[in-house]
Amino acid sequence: MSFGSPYFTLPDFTYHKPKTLREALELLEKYGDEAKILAGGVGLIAFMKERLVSPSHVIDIKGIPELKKLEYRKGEGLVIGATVTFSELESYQVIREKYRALYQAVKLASDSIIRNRATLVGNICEAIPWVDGPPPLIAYGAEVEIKSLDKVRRVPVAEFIKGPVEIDLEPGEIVTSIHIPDVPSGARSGFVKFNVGSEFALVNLAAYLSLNEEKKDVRLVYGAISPKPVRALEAEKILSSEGDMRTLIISAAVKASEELEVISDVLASEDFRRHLIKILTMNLLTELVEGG
Amino acid sequence: MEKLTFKYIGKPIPPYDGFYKVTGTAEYTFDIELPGMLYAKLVTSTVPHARIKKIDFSKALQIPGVVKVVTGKDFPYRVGMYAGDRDLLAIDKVRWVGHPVAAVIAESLEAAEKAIDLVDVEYEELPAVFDPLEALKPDAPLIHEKMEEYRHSPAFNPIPGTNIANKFTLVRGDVEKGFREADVIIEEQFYIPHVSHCYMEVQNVVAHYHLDGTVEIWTSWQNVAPIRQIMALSLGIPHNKIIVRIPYVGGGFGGKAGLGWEALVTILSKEAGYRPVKLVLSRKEQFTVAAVREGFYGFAKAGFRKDGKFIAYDVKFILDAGAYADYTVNVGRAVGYSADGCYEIPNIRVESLTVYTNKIPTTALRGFGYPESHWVLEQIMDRAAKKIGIDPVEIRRINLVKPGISETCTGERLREDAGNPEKVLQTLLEEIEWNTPPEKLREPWKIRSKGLALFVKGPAQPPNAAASAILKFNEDASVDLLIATGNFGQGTITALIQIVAEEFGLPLEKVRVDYIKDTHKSAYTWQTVGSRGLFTDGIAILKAIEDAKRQIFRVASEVLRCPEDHLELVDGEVRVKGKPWMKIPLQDIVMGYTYPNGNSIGGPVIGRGVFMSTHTTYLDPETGQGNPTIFHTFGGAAVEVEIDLLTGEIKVLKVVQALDLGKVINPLLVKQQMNGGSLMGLSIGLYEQIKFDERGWVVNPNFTNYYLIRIKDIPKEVVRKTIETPQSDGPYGARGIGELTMIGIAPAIANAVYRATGVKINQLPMNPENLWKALKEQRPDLFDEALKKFIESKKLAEVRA
Amino acid sequence: MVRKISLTVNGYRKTVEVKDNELLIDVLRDKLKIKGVKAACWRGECGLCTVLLNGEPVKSCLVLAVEVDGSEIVTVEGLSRDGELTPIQKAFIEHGALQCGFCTPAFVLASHQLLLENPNPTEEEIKEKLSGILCRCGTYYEIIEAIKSASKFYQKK
Amino acid sequence: MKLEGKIFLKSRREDVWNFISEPVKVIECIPGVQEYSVTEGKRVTAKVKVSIGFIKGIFNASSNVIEEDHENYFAKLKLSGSGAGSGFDALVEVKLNEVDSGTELAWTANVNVSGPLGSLAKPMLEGYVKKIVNQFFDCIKYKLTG
Repeated sequence: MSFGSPYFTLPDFTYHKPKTLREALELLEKYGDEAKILAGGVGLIAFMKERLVSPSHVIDIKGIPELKKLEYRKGEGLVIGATVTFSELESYQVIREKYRALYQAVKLASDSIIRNRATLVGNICEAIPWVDGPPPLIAYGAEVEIKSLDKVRRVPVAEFIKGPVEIDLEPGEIVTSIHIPDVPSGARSGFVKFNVGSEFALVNLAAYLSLNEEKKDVRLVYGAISPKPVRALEAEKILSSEGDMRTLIISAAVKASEELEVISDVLASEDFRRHLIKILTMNLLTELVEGG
Repeated sequence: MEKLTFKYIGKPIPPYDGFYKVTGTAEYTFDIELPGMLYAKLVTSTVPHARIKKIDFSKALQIPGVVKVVTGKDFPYRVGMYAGDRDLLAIDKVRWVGHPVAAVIAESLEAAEKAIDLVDVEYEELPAVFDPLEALKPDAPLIHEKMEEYRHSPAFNPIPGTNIANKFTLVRGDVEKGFREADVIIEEQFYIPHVSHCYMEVQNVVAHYHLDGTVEIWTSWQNVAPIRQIMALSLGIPHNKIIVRIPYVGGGFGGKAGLGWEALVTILSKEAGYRPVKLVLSRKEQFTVAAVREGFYGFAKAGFRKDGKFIAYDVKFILDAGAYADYTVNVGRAVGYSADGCYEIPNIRVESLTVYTNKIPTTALRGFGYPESHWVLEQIMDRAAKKIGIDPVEIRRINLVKPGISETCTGERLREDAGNPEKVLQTLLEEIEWNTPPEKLREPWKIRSKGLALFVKGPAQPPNAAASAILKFNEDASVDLLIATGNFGQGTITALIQIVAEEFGLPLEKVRVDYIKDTHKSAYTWQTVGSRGLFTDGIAILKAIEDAKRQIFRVASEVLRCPEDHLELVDGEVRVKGKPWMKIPLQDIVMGYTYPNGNSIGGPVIGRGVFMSTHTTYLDPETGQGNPTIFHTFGGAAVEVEIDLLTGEIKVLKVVQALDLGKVINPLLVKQQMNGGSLMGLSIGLYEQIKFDERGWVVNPNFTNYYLIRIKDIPKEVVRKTIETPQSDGPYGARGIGELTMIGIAPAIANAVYRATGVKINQLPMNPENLWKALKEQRPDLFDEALKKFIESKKLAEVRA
Repeated sequence: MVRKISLTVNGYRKTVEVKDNELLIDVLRDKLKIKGVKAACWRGECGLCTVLLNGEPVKSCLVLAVEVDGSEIVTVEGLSRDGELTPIQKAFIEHGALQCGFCTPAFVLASHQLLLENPNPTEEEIKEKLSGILCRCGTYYEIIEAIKSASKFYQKK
Repeated sequence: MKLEGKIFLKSRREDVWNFISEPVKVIECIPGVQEYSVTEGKRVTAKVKVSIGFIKGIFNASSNVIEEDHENYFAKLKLSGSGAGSGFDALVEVKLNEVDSGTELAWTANVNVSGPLGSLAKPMLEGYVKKIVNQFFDCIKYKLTG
């Protein structure tokens, strides 16, 4: 019994490097919850060092070609495979152009050396409340594709993340990719992160606005403020109502800062987070409106 | 020293060890492996205050590779530099979450790490106290029951039966009378949280206890001498049987002074059958097990006349020293006697209490109490100025000490050549363009402002802290300089090499200082701390040079048949002054001179020199009067900041520092110190804080949640100015610099915020949440106005409030 | 489980026996005795264990040794193999872009790689690429100066 | 975090008291307990497997009886332990009240969690602790009354 986790070494495990998805799934089937998936390793290895997880089997999926997929198809959207790194996303032109919120979140996540290894799928599978990957994905209405030996299913990212370190994934299953719907032309999105004096966000926010004549589609997703990223539905309603966007921003920002459940933790108090929600919402929406 | 032009002194010579560092060949303790070496790992307490009832390590011993498990019961030693309160492993009682209770020694790190999880410690919990103000109450749990048995240095005043590890008092003039005469009184409370040194190389030690009783130690530490001294006194090993070696060191910042884990690992080596043992702390252990900078409260009352004269200062400092206060008692003393900063205050009363709590132990950190005393004082100056209605610069001018005339609060008359604080202030004003109002921004919810702070610092050391140097010549007239000055990044050794090369007229490459400091091979120096290295060891070296020159000239005078005082050393040759054709190359003398017939005179030249402070004293225990320090370096910092009133974020755009260094031996090294100190000051000022939960656990023991300034966060501009008012007894007139560069940053930022907004931030760090809170409490109107401006400028008509 | 992996380290082919749970940093430092790779946090925050893995900077405390089987690794020791310091190493010395030196190998390596890819980086690009490495001594200004001054030598290449 | 609850047991108060005063019987009801030993003074040490989300760790836990007041059917226990880099402690009070046709067991627990678990998963810890406590008392109920 010792205070903290002063560990340099990892617990014992057996390393597997399957060459096909089927092989990986068979290993997962065989070892159940004794197995953990290794992609970038940034989360898993750090968790193992803290002894938060001590799997007996580690399955490295970097050798599986189909998980490297990074592809955009007009009308269908973007597919991001499980081993695609943040750095690869950063240099993918389509993301920079069409998926601004994701692009900005990717650029602001951790540091450039970590981004060379870290994967977006790993980022959402860790389900740590303060990270930057999930809010834009939820704002775009992205889904994860999950495979096991006998079935394939798709779950919206918003539901996939159930809470801190808790995701909708059964033993034997693996997240193979993220699917982001195509964004209509004229839609705008953006991401802000407030993390002065911290690597993690105190509050982060992804916003998506599609202002077609027939229907306003507005999504505001906040991270780091609660056990899992949340949408400010009431604030979205205000922004979707009749009238010039500019005149709605303040009341939406105020609403967002009031309607959500917000936690206090080591990074910030509840009060300060509510304040930041208001300011960041105001800033980001103004920027999006001005940018158009 | 009367030379006017120098070949090396004052030149930007790159660090002498740069080659080894850029190639990865510089060897740190971290890199050292000895044959047959074992690894140690600490089992640490999970409770803040408890009696140890039982330690069961039978299961740990079953892990293959585990050699031994050792507990504190077997080694009832108390060690320490000043308070002498520290145990090696917990004896009977644990005093904080993280207190080492046992050590596992194993053939591999992996085995040791597996084993520590299997050591079962049974505790009987005791009431714990985490706040020093609580710990001072009469019914507070007592953390050290047997304080009277600790062997403490005579400079300190512990109070057994309480949690007070040291009580420092200073009285000068009549403070009550001063307040009666004051027109303006400022009363404020200040706070600074615990911060960690965060040197990049974690504390680590290799020790080998040999069967013959000799101990060899390799350690990542600042100084060799105190390790040997403390170990000899506490463990009873003779001095000459302890060999302490320090190779390259990955940063110190005061956190590697005094004694570290060397005594413990030495004992582990003996227990493991006389095999070498290595202990490496993890970063988490650096935040929770090793010592950090203390938490600090300042309660200040200051009285000014309406003409701006500072006439009464009554201040109480309370230091949260944690479970062990060994080094912090001296910080408590330094914070006390530096309370007056660079001002003349006729009536002053200081009480500084170093108090035990059930938190992580504490120690020195760059600045040693001065950043704390100046955090209080320099903000008081601005508050008073505002209340009186004069400029912050004006109030400083009125009260600034005058070298040669003024006395400090310890009653020390400042020497005439102590420095030029007035010029420091003037330089700051010019560089920060004090009288030019800051730019108005296109984003009107953000404001810019300028602030400044002055400071002074001298080494906090015992009055008899000595230094020495040995110079020995090789056959080719190259020089080995044997000194113990620590080399953990400050660059001092490069400057010391410049001195030797300059004085002998040798190329720099001909002067070698071994990177390893060694109690056995290096000349003695007390410690490399408190910005003293260049001053004390520099003087010792100059004396050693004089000594060697005497020997050289004696021989040369015989050979050249010319009186010694007609000789000079130029470009590696001894020449007769005015007759440069009459000369002998140095290499013909340094091993003794041989005449053509074989007759020889002289012999190998070895120079020796010492530094001993002759005017420093202990301070009077009742009044704090005396001479505590060997020099005072004056300096100032000014900043321009941008404050976002909506988020509470402070961005520092420009930093100006001005220091009176007496003489700049190497401007490149000075630049490094000034840039580095500015960044460390910013990091501690804006971001850093060790946070504890209600059970005394550190909740942010990593660099994700304990944020250090990164390259992306640096201010756009840092301006460095040096002033050279030589101090006659310093090497070439130089004074120390290392810690100075951090002291003024935080108060200058706070003053800039206060100047523009009137918002007082009495607590560090000045992070967005703390500024937002202060703004909300003190100036809610400013926030409302900023929001209004935002809405206006973005044309966001408000629908609902 | 123990297995043999092959890798190229600083231009030399190596075969090492590693355990599945061994980290790249430990194999480099303890088995291959490449001590220029340092560490200060062991969890990906400080960046002192940065090495080039197939030409890309990664933090070797978060990489398993078995993962790099067949890969090419470069550490600071691999930079001056032709008997001369690289321009960036010279610039670090000349500009005093080092104090205690413990973070220096990582900064030198990452700066060198940055200049190879982008011989004329802006200050923003330098900060972006190096923000994952910590220096407590605060040599960031000098590091930026060193990179800018070495930049001309990389443009010629 | 403070938790409290009451359970109703269709057993005589004396029987309940005897049952819960027997550490071995109680321990086996702790969810995830893997091995345990009882030492003098009813001190119990146990290894407990804990999983919160995908965090899985073995906790070394111990419990000490601080107060045992048979006359008033009141007991106070201190539980503490650590694992997964984190620590917890809990002060648990149990009081047995006689009610119609059985016994009411009223308990309160003051639980603290420190370390990564405490900061990472605090928002969901409460739910988790509640779940464990409920499982624990369900088990006691089952063992006492079948």
